Amino acid sequence: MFGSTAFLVILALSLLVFAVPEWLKYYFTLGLLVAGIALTSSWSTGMLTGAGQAYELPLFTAATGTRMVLVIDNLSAFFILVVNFTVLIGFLYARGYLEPYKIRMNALRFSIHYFSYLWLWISMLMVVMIRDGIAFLIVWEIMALSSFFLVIFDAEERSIMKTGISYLIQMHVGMFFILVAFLLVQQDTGRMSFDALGEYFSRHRNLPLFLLFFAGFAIKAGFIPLHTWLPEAHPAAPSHVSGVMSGVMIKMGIYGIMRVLASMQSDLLITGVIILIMSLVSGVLGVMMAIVQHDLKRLLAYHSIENIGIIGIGIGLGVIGQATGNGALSLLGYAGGLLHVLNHSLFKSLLFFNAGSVYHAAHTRNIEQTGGLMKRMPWTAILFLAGSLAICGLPPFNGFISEYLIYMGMFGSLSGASLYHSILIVGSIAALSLIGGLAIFCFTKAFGIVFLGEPRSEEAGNAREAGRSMIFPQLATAALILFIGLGSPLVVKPVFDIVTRTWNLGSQPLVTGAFTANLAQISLAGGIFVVTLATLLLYRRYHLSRHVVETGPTWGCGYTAGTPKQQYTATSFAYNYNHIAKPLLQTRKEIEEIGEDEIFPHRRKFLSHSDDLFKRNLVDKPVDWISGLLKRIAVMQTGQIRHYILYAFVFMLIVLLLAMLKII
Amino acid sequence: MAGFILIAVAAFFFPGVILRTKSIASGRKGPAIFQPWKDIAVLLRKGSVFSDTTSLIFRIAPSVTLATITGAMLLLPFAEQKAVLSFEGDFILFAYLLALGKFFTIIAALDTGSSFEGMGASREALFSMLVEPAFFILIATFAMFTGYTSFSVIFNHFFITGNDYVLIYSIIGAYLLVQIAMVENSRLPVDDPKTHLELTMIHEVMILDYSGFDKALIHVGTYLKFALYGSLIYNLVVPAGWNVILQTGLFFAVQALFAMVIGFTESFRARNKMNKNPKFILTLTSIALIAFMVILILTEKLA
Amino acid sequence: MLLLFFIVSLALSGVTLISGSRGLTRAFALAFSALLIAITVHAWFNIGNTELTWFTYDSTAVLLLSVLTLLTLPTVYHGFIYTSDDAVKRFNIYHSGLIALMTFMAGAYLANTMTVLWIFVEATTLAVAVLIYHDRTEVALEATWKYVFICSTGIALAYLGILFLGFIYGRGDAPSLSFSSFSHVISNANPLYLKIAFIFVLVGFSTKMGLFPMHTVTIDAHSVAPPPVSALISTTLMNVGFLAIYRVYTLFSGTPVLSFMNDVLILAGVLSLLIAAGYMLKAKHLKRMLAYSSLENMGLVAIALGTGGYGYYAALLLIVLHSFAKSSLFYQMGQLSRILHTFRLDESGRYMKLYPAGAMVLMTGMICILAIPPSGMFISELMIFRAMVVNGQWLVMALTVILLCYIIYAMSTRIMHVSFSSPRNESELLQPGHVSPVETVSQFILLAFVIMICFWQPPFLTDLISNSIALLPR
Amino acid sequence: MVNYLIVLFAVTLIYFASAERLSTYVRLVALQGLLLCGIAVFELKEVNLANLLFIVAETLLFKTMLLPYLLSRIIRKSGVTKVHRQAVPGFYLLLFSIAGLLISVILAVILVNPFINSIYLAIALFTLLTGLLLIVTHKLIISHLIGFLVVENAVFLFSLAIGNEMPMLINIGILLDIFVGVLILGFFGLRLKPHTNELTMLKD
Repeated sequence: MFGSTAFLVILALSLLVFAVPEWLKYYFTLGLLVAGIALTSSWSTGMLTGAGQAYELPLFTAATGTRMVLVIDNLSAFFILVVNFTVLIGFLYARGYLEPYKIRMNALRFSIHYFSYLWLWISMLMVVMIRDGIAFLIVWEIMALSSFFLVIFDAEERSIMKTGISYLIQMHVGMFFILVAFLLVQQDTGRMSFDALGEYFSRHRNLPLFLLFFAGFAIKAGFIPLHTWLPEAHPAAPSHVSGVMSGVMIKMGIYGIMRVLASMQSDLLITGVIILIMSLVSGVLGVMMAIVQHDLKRLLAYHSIENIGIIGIGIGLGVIGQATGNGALSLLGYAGGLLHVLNHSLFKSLLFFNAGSVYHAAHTRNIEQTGGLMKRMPWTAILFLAGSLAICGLPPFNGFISEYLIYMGMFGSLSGASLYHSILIVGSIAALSLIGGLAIFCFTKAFGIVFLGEPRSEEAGNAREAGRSMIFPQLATAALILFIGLGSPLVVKPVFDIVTRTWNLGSQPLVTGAFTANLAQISLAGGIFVVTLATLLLYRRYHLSRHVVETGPTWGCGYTAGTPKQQYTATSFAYNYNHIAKPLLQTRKEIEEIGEDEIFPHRRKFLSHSDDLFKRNLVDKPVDWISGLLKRIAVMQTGQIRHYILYAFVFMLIVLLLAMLKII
Repeated sequence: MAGFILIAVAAFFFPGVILRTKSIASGRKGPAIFQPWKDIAVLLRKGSVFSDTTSLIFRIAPSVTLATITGAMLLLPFAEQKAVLSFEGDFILFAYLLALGKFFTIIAALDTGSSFEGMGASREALFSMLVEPAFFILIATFAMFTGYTSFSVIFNHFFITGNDYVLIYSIIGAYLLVQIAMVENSRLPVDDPKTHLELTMIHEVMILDYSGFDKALIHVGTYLKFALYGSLIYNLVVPAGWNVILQTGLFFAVQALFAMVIGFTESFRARNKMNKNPKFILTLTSIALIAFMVILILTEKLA
Repeated sequence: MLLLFFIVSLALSGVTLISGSRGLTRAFALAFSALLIAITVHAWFNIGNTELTWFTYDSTAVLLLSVLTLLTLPTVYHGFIYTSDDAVKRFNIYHSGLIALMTFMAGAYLANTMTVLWIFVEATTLAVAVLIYHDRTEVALEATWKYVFICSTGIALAYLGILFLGFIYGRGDAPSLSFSSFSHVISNANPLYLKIAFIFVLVGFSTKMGLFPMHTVTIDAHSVAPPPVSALISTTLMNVGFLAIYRVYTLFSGTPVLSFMNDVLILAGVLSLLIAAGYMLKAKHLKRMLAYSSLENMGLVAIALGTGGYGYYAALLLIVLHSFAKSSLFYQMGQLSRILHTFRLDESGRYMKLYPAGAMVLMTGMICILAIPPSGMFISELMIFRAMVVNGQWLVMALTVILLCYIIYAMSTRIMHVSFSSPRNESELLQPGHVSPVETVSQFILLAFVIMICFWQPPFLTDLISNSIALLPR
Repeated sequence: MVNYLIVLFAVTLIYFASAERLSTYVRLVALQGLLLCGIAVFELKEVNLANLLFIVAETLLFKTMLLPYLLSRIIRKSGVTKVHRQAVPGFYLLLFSIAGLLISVILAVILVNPFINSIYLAIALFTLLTGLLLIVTHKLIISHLIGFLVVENAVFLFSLAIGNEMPMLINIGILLDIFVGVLILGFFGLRLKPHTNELTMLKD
């Protein structure tokens, strides 16, 4: 069949990246990318418009009992499109972003980078298309591995290398959970595939297996408390990579969860509640931790956790809806979650690309060192603003649409709900609104401190606007964001279809119809808002043109020698908040007190940073403990022959003894 | 449409009434009702001064805020009259539009690069963030109680449920709305617009650098916002379906009452200590939870 | 044919010793590899036949023999490079030792009798001792001494184990019976004998296989032997040890002691993993770290054998793939030492800048050896876990997973730092040497094979493995 | 007759445990070779002549003459006369070897089997244990070598214990084993510094 052969050819050609001459590498990779995107997108659009296809690749002999078949159903089609768009934009952006590294690094480094990028993309596509267990695990790991190589692009930095490796390990651990889950399925059904899940679920309790899968996928997706790799890896990676990782790669975890849920049959209520509560925690804590970050990309990373939480809330509601037989709730929940996957992939990648441009311009990711970039790099600033508004879920941008759907699922299910249900729902409503508020707090801070006011450092002072090749891709993303925000009905309709087909909820013309109508109204409101704003601005311009306009210094309350140092910093902006959130965040300050005898206090520096409680207590401590143990065990290589013989001697005696005592 | 116009009209009297109340309470005669609007006219006649630190954001922010408020006004019904835009979940749009306006006010304040305004911005952001849940829980209780998710329908069915205890609930709701309005418009006890020390301001300090047209827009926005909340309160306490004249009368009565309440609070109450404010705002959330309990009882889920 | 092979190759090894010129020696070595290839092809064509009464071309033997043959040419090639600037005498000694070693290993693979197998194993010890001592340094001497001493002691123990088989049968020549004729005798034997015999054999040959109780000296041998030799020690020579244990295991697998053997194997395997993890976390010497990684892999093989079921297949696959991946890594070590002039981790770094091709080999090999997909070893690891799930050995599984994660951490940290970061302390500023990237070709080919296994397993391989585990209980 | 020899053999083993001087060790090794020769000759009745010669050769020639000679050379070269034990004092070592004897006897009883002469088995096991003990408890390389030789004697006894004839293959095996022993002594014993234990450069 043409499709599969073409795909295989692309896989094979990807190896040539190492061969082609240096100047050609980028374009060669781009060519492959575009070709593959055209191919797979055509598959998925074909799926969404018509019937599903399956493409068999002649990989995996029967020895492992697996056949590598690319199956495309609604869910995979959706994810394919999401992946393709972000990956393409990311790579276009990368051209400008990687320019400065060309002097430092030899061609091989770039080949590895492009190759890994290609394979990250390919493996993500395969992840969403493959049903067979072993094949899935392999591509799942390839995804982790390629992203690992992408993260450590700047590998001379020991810290980056450390981060990358811990990322790799955590991905590996997650893989083992999925592996065990699959093996259980195989032992029961004889098949190791997503298709066999239904059979398993029909015979056994669903919760335990689901929890295994969930643990594995949640590590990838970054649900708290399994998120610990995320805020480390994203800042370490180059920005186009972090954009792709945060935009689409962590969504693969979501995909897996959805895939498993699609074939679950019992235990739905408890499952839904678990997902919902974990997501609420992730959402709230994620954004709470985001606020106190000074590293721009780290802040964005924590926001990915928050958004994963929002997606999770949607999914959880969907499951609860299925459990309580509330079709509308599950439809809205799943649809909201799915749409938020798309939205988040857009605005988060946009924000990360922006952060990259800022990093290149100001040579720092610490927002305390930036400021006043609005005047120096206006395009980036505007795009960042668009992204922030979208991520805060403010109309008329796309974030609002998905959050609206989720909200409506909750509000709609309130009337006539049972006591516990309504308590749960009202709780989540409050939490979601709190998330929204906190997000606004965080992004007013981020945008305000980074782009507004006066520059706080030399580099920020003479920052230059990013090149065209970095701006245009972002413009495309921003345009899509605005389009989804204003033309939501066009987008939500297919999403509804996907959801109804995937979880076969049965078509619900009432709900879908009603909501397309509502969304039309929202678009109308957005339109009115935009028009009003435009007229206001026009009139304002007219008015100002007829009145005298002058500029002067910012009013300093009578103090005239103001310096940029006096501006409000990110720390001081979050000061009040810190007071409230202290118990949860454990922000630590480092300052040296002024001594009694110090008449003329010398220079001091004030340092405040908050590290991740979960990382410290759930990952670092146990890991260090075990490794200490292992190191203490490893004392046998004494270099003394008699010891070496002794080990054998003792081992034999012990085993003999055990054998005598019939223990083994 | 009626709702929209009435709110606009009410906005004309609202600030004046507040001023009058305060001056009478402090034993002065006080300015004319329309004095605030005269000030705005003055502002419109003046030119403007912009800080050379500021950028585009600072210039467009007031217009955006005003636009969001007008957008929000379109979502509010009056009596049986549906709002201009009425659909399921319009209150979500309502809240988020106002949030959008707030967003721009805050970043505009940060745009000036002045430490005062940054301080104000941080406080504003924090408080408005804390007040969000209260509002949403309140709305949630509406939805639970009536089973509808649109302002117009909710308020139409509010008193039709035939449940006599509704009154208790609507009083709590009204109280909550008043407090939320106070916070959102940064009046006492959270913030005192008449204070003279920048360090103790919230909203006023954020607009220190505005002048002329933009400042006028900001003031207009504030007044409209008051009326906005006023009409929400009105819809909550007055049953729909009486005749229109009476309704209109009651509408203005409620608005006036609301204004006077604000006036009296401001004349007889001192502003909170700044770091007491979060606690105060969180109490609103807990009160909202009480309202939720009440609804649980009213809908016989908790019995 | 076989007789011819033995005679000719031993003759070759002899004449190499006295050959006058490097070129001649090279010619001999190449001739020998041709001979080895020939015998392998011959073996392929009559699988199952017996020659000289003591040698049989059974599937397992052919499998391991082919592995040896595939590794011959690269080993000889890298050997040429490594010894190129030695005196002719040492050059000759090296190659004659190499030829002898390979001959003995081939013999050990093909032996169908415990005693013959044992004799050849003993012979390999002597042959490899020469190679380990090649550098003539104090350390080399110590390593050789330890290796020979411990190996011979261990092998003496193994011999006791073999003699125990005699007790079962009651006839002195029992150990000299071929496995096939042995199997029916075993079935009604006193389990205690079998157990003791197995323990002796396991512990004894663990010196060769590099498994837990007597792994210690192989580690030392790795770290001082010339890289191509280390490649052989940690792959084909370990396979010899594995084969000996595997033969006995197969022999006893029909009897009630099966579960006992499984438990012992798993115990040894887990302990090996434990020690390997601990030492890799402390490793300061690149080659030693690789040696410990061999220990880890052998531990996995033991566990696989112990879990049974799919584990058998996994064990053999693992043995094969490990041979390829690890040998290519050790060949790379040869080039690394010529570029960085050291194996100490704290003095090596920036390999990616100095020798990109080599760094690629390091990283690819690392991925392969750590069984991270797309490494074929992942397949066998997966099968091991599958077997564990079937048996419900959750504790073993958890231990294995945790230890594997630590091993991945330790190894990747070190290799990546060598490839990218700058050395922690550049003690002596030696001029980095120059090596042509062409030398890595053979390594890439081997690794490519390992990766290919992950996606496509050639039927002849799968058939061979399934045939060789046919005797084992399903 | 044979049994006396065997008992004597056991006694030499115990003597090993208590001996203090290396020269004693050497003598003991030689004595053991002699004893083994005697045992073999008495035991293997219906074995063919060639084979018998073979055995006699390897016992008398190697075990009784060559090895002790090499050992004494090494000792003279290194000039150490006394066995330096490590932490384990001789007294305990004696206890250990007694325990070893008990264990091996018990094992032999457990393993009793119509085909095996369990006295041989017991002594063989005891020899093995003693050899290992020598290696494990001693510091000096030379004592390690001696321990290794003792282990080889254990192998020899085992092969005798199996039955009253000695197949060719096993012979070859044993011969190889002895050959290795000789080689180790000849090569390393003279190259290394056997009176020290400084060979601990290779360790982690």
